[in-house]
This record gives sequence, C-alpha cells and structure tokens, in this order.
Amino acid sequence: MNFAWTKEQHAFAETLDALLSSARPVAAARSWALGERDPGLALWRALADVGVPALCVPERLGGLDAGPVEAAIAFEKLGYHGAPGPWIESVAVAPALLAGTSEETVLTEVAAGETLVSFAAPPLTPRAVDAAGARVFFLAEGGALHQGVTGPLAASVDPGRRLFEVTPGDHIADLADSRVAGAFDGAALACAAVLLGAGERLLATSVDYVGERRQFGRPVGQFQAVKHLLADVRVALDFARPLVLGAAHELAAGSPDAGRDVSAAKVACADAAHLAARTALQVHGAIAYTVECDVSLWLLKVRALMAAWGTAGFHRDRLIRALI
Amino acid sequence: MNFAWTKEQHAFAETLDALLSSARPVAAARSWALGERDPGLALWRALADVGVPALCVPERLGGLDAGPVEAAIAFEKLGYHGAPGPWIESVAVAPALLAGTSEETVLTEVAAGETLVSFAAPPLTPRAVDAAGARVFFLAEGGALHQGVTGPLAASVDPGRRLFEVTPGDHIADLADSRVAGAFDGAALACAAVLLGAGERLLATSVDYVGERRQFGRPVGQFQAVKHLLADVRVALDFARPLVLGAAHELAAGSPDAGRDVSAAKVACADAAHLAARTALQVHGAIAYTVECDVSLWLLKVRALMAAWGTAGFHRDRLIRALI
Amino acid sequence: MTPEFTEREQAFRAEARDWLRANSPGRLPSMDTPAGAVAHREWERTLAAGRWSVVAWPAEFGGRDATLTEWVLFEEEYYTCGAPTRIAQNGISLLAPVIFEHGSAEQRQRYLPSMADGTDVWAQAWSEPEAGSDLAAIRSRADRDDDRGGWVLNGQKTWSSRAAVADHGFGLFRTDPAAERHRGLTYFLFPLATPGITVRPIAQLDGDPGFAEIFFDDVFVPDAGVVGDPGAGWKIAMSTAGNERGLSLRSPGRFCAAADRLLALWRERGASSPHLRDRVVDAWIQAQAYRLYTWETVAKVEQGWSVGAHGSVNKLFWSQLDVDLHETALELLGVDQELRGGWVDDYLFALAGPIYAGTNQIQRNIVAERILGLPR
Amino acid sequence: MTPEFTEREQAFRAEARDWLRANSPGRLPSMDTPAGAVAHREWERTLAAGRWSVVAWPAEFGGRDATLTEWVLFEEEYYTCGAPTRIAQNGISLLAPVIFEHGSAEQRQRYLPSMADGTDVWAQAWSEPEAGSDLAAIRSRADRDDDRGGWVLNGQKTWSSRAAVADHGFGLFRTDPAAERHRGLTYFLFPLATPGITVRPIAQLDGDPGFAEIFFDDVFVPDAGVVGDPGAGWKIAMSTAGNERGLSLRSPGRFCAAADRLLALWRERGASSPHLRDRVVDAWIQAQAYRLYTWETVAKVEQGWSVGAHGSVNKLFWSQLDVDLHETALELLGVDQELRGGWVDDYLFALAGPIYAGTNQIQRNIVAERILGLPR
Repeated sequence: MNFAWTKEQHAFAETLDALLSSARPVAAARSWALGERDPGLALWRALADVGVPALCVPERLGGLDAGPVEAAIAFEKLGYHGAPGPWIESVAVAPALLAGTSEETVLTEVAAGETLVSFAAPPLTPRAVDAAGARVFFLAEGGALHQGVTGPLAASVDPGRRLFEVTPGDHIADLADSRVAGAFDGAALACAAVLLGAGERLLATSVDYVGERRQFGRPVGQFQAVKHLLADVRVALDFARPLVLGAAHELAAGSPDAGRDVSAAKVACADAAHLAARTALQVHGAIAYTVECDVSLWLLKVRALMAAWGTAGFHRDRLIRALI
Repeated sequence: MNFAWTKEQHAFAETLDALLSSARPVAAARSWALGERDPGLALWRALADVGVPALCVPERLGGLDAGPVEAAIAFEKLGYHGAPGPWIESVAVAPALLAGTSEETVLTEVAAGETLVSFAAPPLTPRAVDAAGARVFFLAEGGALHQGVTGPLAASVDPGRRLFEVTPGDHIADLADSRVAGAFDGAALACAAVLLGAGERLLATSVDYVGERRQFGRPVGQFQAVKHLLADVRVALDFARPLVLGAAHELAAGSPDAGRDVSAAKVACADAAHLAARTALQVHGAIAYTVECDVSLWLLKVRALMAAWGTAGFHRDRLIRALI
Repeated sequence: MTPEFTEREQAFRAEARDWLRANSPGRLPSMDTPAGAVAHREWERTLAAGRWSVVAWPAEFGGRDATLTEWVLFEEEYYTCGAPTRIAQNGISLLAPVIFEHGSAEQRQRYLPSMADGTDVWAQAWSEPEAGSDLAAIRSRADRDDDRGGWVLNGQKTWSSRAAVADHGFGLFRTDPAAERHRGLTYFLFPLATPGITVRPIAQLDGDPGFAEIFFDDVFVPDAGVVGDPGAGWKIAMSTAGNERGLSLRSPGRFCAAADRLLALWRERGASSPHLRDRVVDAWIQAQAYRLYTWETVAKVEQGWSVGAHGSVNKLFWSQLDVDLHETALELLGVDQELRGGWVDDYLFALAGPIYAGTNQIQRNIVAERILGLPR
Repeated sequence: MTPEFTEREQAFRAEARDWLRANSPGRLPSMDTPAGAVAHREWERTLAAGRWSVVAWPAEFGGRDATLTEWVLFEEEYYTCGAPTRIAQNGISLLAPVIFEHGSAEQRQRYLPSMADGTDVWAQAWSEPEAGSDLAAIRSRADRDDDRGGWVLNGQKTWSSRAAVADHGFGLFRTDPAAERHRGLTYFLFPLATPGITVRPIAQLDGDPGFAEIFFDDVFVPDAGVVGDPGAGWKIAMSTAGNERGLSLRSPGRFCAAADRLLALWRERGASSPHLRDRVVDAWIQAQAYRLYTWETVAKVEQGWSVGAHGSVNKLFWSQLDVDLHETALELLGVDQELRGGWVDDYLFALAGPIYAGTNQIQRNIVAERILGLPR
C-alpha cells in the first residue's frame, strides 16, 4: 500500500515551488487582470521549461503523458502561487478533447508553452476564461466540438479571470460521451487542486500576518479565538487533500467511481478553500478587504472557482445519484 | 407601537420564576422520569394556584381566557425550570380541541389543576406524552376526535418524556380544519417557548459553571474560545425570542400568517436551544455527559422537543410553501 | 402584521411610503465613484427638500421630531422601496448624535443643516494602521498652538469610509501623550481641504475606493473644531456609540428587502435546487427575527431601557445573516454566481460586515464580558 | 478502489473478512451493563482464539505481527461487518503501547496475554475532579513505603471509562509533591480489587454507567506495579499518546459503516426530505475523506513520518463528523428521532467525541500552536 506522494512527486512539487516563488506570480496576476499579458506569458514559458503544460499531452505529440496525480500536484502549486491564465483549460482539458482530432497539433504547441487554449462548454462552463490571446474551442452538449468564436468580456468577481462569451464556429469532431466526461472530470479535479492550493496559501498568509500584527499589546495570533479559527482551516484542508489524491488515482485507473470521487474532491476543496478565505478575511480585518492587499487575489479567485467546472450543487447532485 | 412584555406580563413571569425556583422542579422531574408522579403533581397544583393550567380555558369553564402571549410566557418559564408533565397538551391543546364538545367539562378540571390531559395526533404527534395518569385523546387526520386508549410505553431520548402508544376509542366529535390547525399552532408555539426557556437555562447554567470551574490556573470562562461559544448562544436566543412574541400576537389576532410565524418561531427556538445544549456540553465537559448532572435533563429535553409538534423539516416546509 | 401601530404612526408610515415611491430613483451607481457620488448627493438634496433626510432630528435642523418608532418605520419603508444607500450616513448616524449631545450651539448651527441636505458629506477618521480593533492605541496627535488658538494635527488615519468623496472629517487625536490609552484623546472636526491633509483612496474588493487613508502633516484646526473638552474625546465617542441610534447601523428594512429578493430568486430557480430550501427559509426567518428584535428594542428603549452592549449582539446577528443570505443567493445563481452585478456586488459588501466597526471577535468579547458577565 | 494493496495485504484482508463474517455476533447489549460486559468479554475470548484480538502485536503475545497497513485493513473489515465495540479497547490502545515501550519483561508477560484474550479488562485513571483538560494538575498522590517495597495511593480519579466492569486500572499519581505540574508523576498499574479502592459508577446520558469515579484510600501498590521510573510518568504517558497507534482512537471503518447506514436510511426516507441531501452527501464525503486521510497517514508513517500533534487534527475531524452524521440521521427519522434505539443511542455516544480525550478546545490549541506555530 502506498497512498502518499512519491519522492519524485515531492521533488516535482518542490521544483514548482522554487520556480514560482522566484517568478513574481502576484505581479503577473495583477498585470493579467488589467489585460497586460506579458509577465503572465513569461511565467507560462518558465513553467513550460519544467514541463507543466506538457503534463497530460501524449508523448507522440511532444508531451509527457503523465497522469492526473502529477497534474493535481501542479495545479495545487499554481493555485498556491496564484499563476494567471487558462491553466486548467490548456493543461487538463485540451489534451483530453483534442488528441486524435484534426486539431491535435495544437497540443504540441501547448506542450511547448507556445499556445494557450480555452474552452466554453455549456451549461457548466458557459464562458471561456482568458479567451483573448488563446485558441478557443466550443464544446456543445452532446459532444460536438467546434472552433470557438470569441465574443464580449463578462466581468467575473475575480478580475484575474477574464471571461468571454463564446459562440460555436467550424465543426471539428463529435466526441464520445465517455471522453467528454473524462475531460470534465480532469478539469473539475484540476479546479479542486487549484482551490486546495489557494486555501493553503490563504492559511499560510493568515498565520504569518497574525504572528506579526499586534493589537492590545500582543500578537493577534495569541488570541484563542484567532487560533481556533485557523486550526479549523488546517483541519478542513488536511482532509480535502487526500480526496484529491484518491480521485486522481481513480481517474488514472479509469475507474467507474472516478466521476463520483472527483465530485467529492471538488466539493471538499471548495468548502475548505472557502473557509480559508472567510477566515483569512476575518483574521486580517479591513486590510484584506482592499485590492492592494495580496490576500484579496486569493479571496476572489476562490469565490470564482467555487462555481467553475461544476458548482457545489452540481457535484453534490452527481454524488447522491452515484451513491443511491 | 408596543412590542415588548407589559408590566403585568413581567409580573406574571416573575411570579412563575419565584414559585418554580422554590418548588424543586428538578427533583420532581427526576422522580417523574422514574414514574413517581407525586412531586410533579404537587408542582402542578402549585402552578394551578397561580392560574397556569387555566390560562387558555374559557371563562365559562372556569378558565382565565388569556391569550397566546401569556401562554408563551408561562411555557418559557416551564422550560427554564424543567417542570415535568404534559403541560403543552393540557394547557395549549386541550382548550383548543375540547371546548364545545361533549368532553368540555374536562377543561374545568384542567383549569383547577385536577386533571392532566394528553393527546396523540398522528402523523406529527404519533404518541401521547405522559398518557398514564392523564385523560388521553386521539385526534385522527381529518379532524375526528376520539377518546384515546393508552398502549405500551415507548422510550424517548428524554426519560422525562414518558411516551405512550395510543389507539382511538369512542368517537367524540369531528372538528373543523381551522380548529385543528389552531390547536396545532398553539402546541407548536408552546413547544417553541419551552425550548427557548430550556435554552436560556442551559446558557445560564453554563455561564455559572465556567465562572467557577478552574483549569490551567484560571476560570474556564476566561478563555476566549469559551467566551465566544457562549456569546453565540446569547445571540441565537435573543433573536429567537421576538419570533415567539410575534407569532403569539399573530395567533391571538387570528391572522392568516399565524401558521407561518409559528413555524418560524419553532425553527428558530429549536436551533437556538440546540446550540445552547451542544455548547453547554462542550463548556462543561464530561460532567454534563452524566445523568447526575442537572444539565443532562435539559440536554435531553431539548433533543426530544426538537421533533415534537412538528420537526424542523415539517416547519421549514410549511414556511417555504407560505412564502412562495 | 405585528407589531401594531397607532394611527399617528400608520399615517407617518403612509406619508413616507408615498413620498419615497414618488421620488426614489432606485439603485444608483456606486457612491464611491465620482459619478455615483454626484448622484447620491443629489438624492440627499431631494430627501432634504422633502424633509425626509433626518426625520428624527428637531424641525429646527431639518427634521420632523419623529419618535424612535417613526424613525424605524421610515427606515423600513426606505429599504422596502429600494431607495439608494445614503452618502450622508456616516455624518447622520455617527457624528450628529455627538454634536447634538456634546457640541456647542454654534457647532450645531454650523454643521447640522449642511449635513442634513447633503451639502457636506462627512468621513470618520478613527482607525490607524496600529489601532484597528484596539482603537485606544491611537497615536495621531494634536499639539496645542496657543498663538493661533487651536491645534496642529499630525499622523495617519485609515479605513476612512467615504473619505475619497467627503468634504469633512471627524475623529480622535491624542492631545496628551503622557495620558494612558483611553485618556488624553480629543474629538476634532476638520475640512478635508485643510492644508496639510492628504487623502489616499483605497480600492475595496469590488474595485471601488470605498475607503481611504488620511495623512495629517501639520494640519491646523481652530478651537471651534473641537467637540467637548480636550481630553474627553474617548468618553464622547463612546457615549453615543451604544445609544439607541446604534440601531441605525443596519436597518431591518434592508434585510427584509434582501430576503424578499432571495425569495423571488427562489421562485425563479428553486425548483432545480431543492437542497437550498432550508437556507432560503432560514434567511427569511432571520430577516424576520431581525425586524421583530428591532421592534422589541424600540419598545424597550421607549420604556427606558438602554441598548448599551446589546448593540454587539445586534451586530453579530445581522453581519452573519447578511453573509449567509447572499451566499445562498449566489448558490441559487449556479454558474452565473461569479458574474459581477447585483447579487455578487451585494455579497462583496456583506463581507465587510463581520470585520467593520469592531470585528466580530471584539463583539463576542463584549457580549461575553458585559452581557454574560464572564471574567476578563 | 484506492488505495491499492499488495497481494499479501489483500490476502490478510480477505482472511480477516471471512473470519469476522463467520464469527461476529453483531451488535451486543451495551458493554456497560452487567449482561453486556459478559457478552463482550466472551467476544474478546473468541477474537483471541482466532488470533484477531491484537493483530499488530508480536505473535509471542497473541498477535500476528501485522503491519500498520494490515492493522488498518483489519479495522476496516471489523467495522464493515458490524462487529461489537471492543471492551478491551482501553487496554489495547492506551496501555499496551506503554507496556511494550516502557514496561519490564515481567510486566509484559504478566499483563499482555491476559489483556489480549479479554481475561483482564483495563480502565484508565487519568482525570481528576480538578484535572480534566488540565491533566498536569493531578493531585492524587502516591507516598513511598520502603518497608513493604511499594507505594501508598490516595486520592480520587474520575471519568474512568469501563471502570465499572474492569479488573485493573492504570494511571498517573503524584510521587513528588514538590515538583512542578508535569514532573513528579508516576505511572501505576493496580488491580481494582485492591483493598482501599472504591469504584462508584456514573451513569452517562444514555443511562448506562460508561464511566466511574475511583477513590483511593491508602491503597498499596508494590514496585512491580510501577511502569518505568518513578517521576517519569508524564513523559511515558505522552510518549505513546501521539504515536501511530493514535490512529486507533477511531477507525475509519466505523465512519464508513455509519455513512453506509445513513445512505440506506436516505434511500428509504430521502424522497420526502430533499433538503437533507447535502448533509447526507457531506457525511459520505467526510467518511471517505477520513478513510483516505488514514491511508495517507499510514503511508507517511511507513515512510518515517511521526503523527505527533496531527492526532489533534484527526480528532477534531472525526468527532465533528460523527456528530453531524448522526444528527442528519435523526432529522431523516422525522418524528421518530426521539425514540431510543440504534440511531439515537449512537448519537448519544457521538456527543462524547468533542469532549473526551481532551476537549476540542484543547485540540484546537494544539493544532494552532504545534502545527501552525502560532504564539502561545
């Protein structure tokens, strides 16, 4: 039995942490929200150098053909560091939907970090994130894959998520249900992992802040009420993480339970990240309510991702159907 | 505008507090749970001397013909002090269902404190509490009122609530829907008030205990976590109380909104009392988990009354129907 | 509908309702944007022209001498009809009670009428970078200048709501550095255009500059700008913090209107979300509880009761209710819950509730110590 | 089904499952009643006869030298098949690790085999009336008696689970009254039949005497009843409190089995309670999370990781999960939720979770200070 990251997986996570810590992702994210993409694209290329966008691309198209476990590690780190851009769509969704179609060469560009990809897939993903500057596709209900025609911007609660209306263009392929389901599960699990990382970041930042911030003559973190709020966040995150790992294993094995387990992971990570966000705001006070405080980036990101690739209502509904 | 207890109502509440504080209701409740009724019946007669069982009985039958507001005050105090017996059934339900029927003279005995009354009214009240030693009635769906035939005891989570199976005996009357509904609302509101009183008692006992109990060299009540738990109980109870008063006014006025507002009061009082109970257990620790600690009486009473005269599910369902 | 009102109260309510329905412009652009500020000031002028701006004030200052009951009725009607948020709110609810109770006759004449008609918008200057929840840790100071007959202010204030659009500020400064914490603070009023004052707007979660930092660099304020005695500032500020006007922090009408909007959303989308039923019902119950609690408080205040620390009970309840209600609405919106607009913007606003005007941790301390009597 | 197991592990699991299905008597009367205690001891004998009583112990003492993974697999199967609660639990999970690590060879031979086959049931004697959460405040003392070669115990212990039916007790007593709090405590073992010991059973919420007070009045315990060095009791007790056996406090199999029962109840009654869907789903998610968290912990422990303070994270989670799951079941039962029987009894048991073995307040302090590193 081995149900923990391997040494190689730990090393991969550490590589990403080191790279992202030194690459100023917050500055890139702030620029990205204003439509200035250059710092974000530079970050994207740096991550391509360590293989992130190639993770799920088949080897024959220049990818690493790694599995959902490695992808989940990468997405947690992207969430922790707040890297901007359509990572879920390019890394998790594109390989699952495009391989074997007339557009599969796009994946070679994705693996090289040269092309960003985005999708609209109504009803659960009605708009495409970061569609401007990306190759956009449209997946209709029933599995018909089209080129995507980018429409106007729709304002998200997270200014870092630049959402666009998309309409279908040229038809590309009709995809099997199982394939569409697998792509959705990969995206939902990636989203869960990003939320987990964002929750970890919010907790880490909160712990740092309350250790330094003094009120009433002592660090705020010495007050028992603050301690207990943060302890509950630690608990929620610790018990969300193994659900991500478990669902990734199921997905890798093509298990019939994969959809159910991805839903459990998405629900638990969204709840834990939301608790982390609300608690971060509470223990920071007004400072975290400002745009200039970096905490606000993760607060708004979490709120937006809670509904991305399946709301809590959708995933709980899917779970109860699977369970009864 | 006047939306608070009048001077007379305050005086009534104080009378009940004084009487109940000196009448050892806890000892009576402990005996009652073992089937020893004498101390409980003595308490019942003492409360009859100040008019409690006569509150809702018509004047022509020897009652006080007071309204739901006075009844709610009495029930809160009965809940606070933990008086045992079928108070809701005798004081709130019996006058509403028996007046004008061939059994209405029972109400004169109720008003005098000589007779206890209990009801089974399936599906929401399938068993009659304290049926042994009481006049028992059975109200079928559709409004047919029968004599009740008492069957075997069913163990409640609250040993102080001695529940009995009941089957219908002789037919007494067919009651109008509005009358049945009014009786149910009176019972549900009485139950809400008992829960409110129980919640207040649990809070008061907890505050006393944490002020005295010392751990780590100081009173437990000095720990911020304990303070905050108890503060939240204070908030919940403070905002449940006006819902009881408001529903009592609606019920007194025969308002079409009365049922909806009774449901709101029952839901809020059950939630607040439940929070008070869980918190009392948490701040007392193991001592409150023992039968010999008086806190356990209210813990178990609250758990049982949460489902009596309409579960939370029933009342929230009735609310949403009324609201849309 | 409980509670019952007198004929006079009902007539007052009807008059307010009719006027508001005829005159309210509905939702305006955010008051923290330049265009929104203009529109909100315009609305204050309209309110004042109809004598609905400060109903509880004496007629002499633009009010109607309304009773507490009438004032709460007005607020219910105000929110029910969806009238705009009040740009004059800080002045009316936080400063005016202080001026009425501790100000000079001259200060009342000088400041109140222009506050009532929206000519002068006020911003509070309480918190400092190192004095948030711990307000008594204020360091900004005012030094005596006998030659000019006044004081020289230096320091920095922050989280000052409306400061980006306001004309005047009010706040506490330390006039006796030797005195301990709560002592030695003085209550000042000052135009934000005074030389030496710099206002730096701060963008909130929604992107609008809802509050600002205010920097004081040798700012001269004459004695006429001091409320009450020098050194008595803390006592003055606290004397009105917990009075019945503490009710005004959040009118019940606001939550009842929001609960009604939530029910409307439920009617539209609830069929596909039966699992949200309890949260919708509970939002309505809580809004109703808040309304009735307010009326109970009004009745008790009219019987002579003092709100005091119970303002903290109140704040804990409405701030949690506000967040819960809006989160439920977002869930009902499904995939659209991330789009800016009515519900999301109101949600972002609600998020400030548990932290502003004393975090909910501080409020729980107050409830535990001053109401429950737990040991400090 | 993740995680994946080796063939050897799968074979172990299959053998355990087959044996348990063939031998488990299912739910027995409460072990805190006289009849229930007899039935539970009988079951321990059956377990021991099949060598399933202490699978992780060395074969020498009745075990199977099972790996940590195998032990957790056994626990999963144990709860899945609905086998009885373990009357030997206190001894096996709290005392045995101490005897293995700090006991003498003689103590191991004397106490472990009779613990493994249910002959001797053990009760812990930790808490005292004034030392609950603050365990280091223990006052019960042991005075040296050189003449008899042992110690004389006096004082009072409380909340001693199983003491009403047990044969032996183990606990800490103060042997050096001058030493500070954690120092000067010694770890003792003693038969409850020793002259001077009085056990007073205490009825729990469910009416059964699940714990007891133990009074010590000049109770003589020979040196052979001391574990480790005199004065080292605290360190000994703590050295095993956070080790991997801390996992055993609540097996994941227990919650997975309860979640499955909840789903069965949902299938039966859920149609009329759509509003409870989320709570049912969340109970299942949490049970699943607990199971996977346990496997993650097992994997990390086998990689050399130490559980330490993370036992507190674990306890916070399962104790809350247990209460939530059972409250959801009660809601599903509708009007029958007040009737004693399976769900209500299990609910009353679950209510002890957040207070026993260190209240959840204490656990949160530990998580905040020892894991998050917040200042004391």
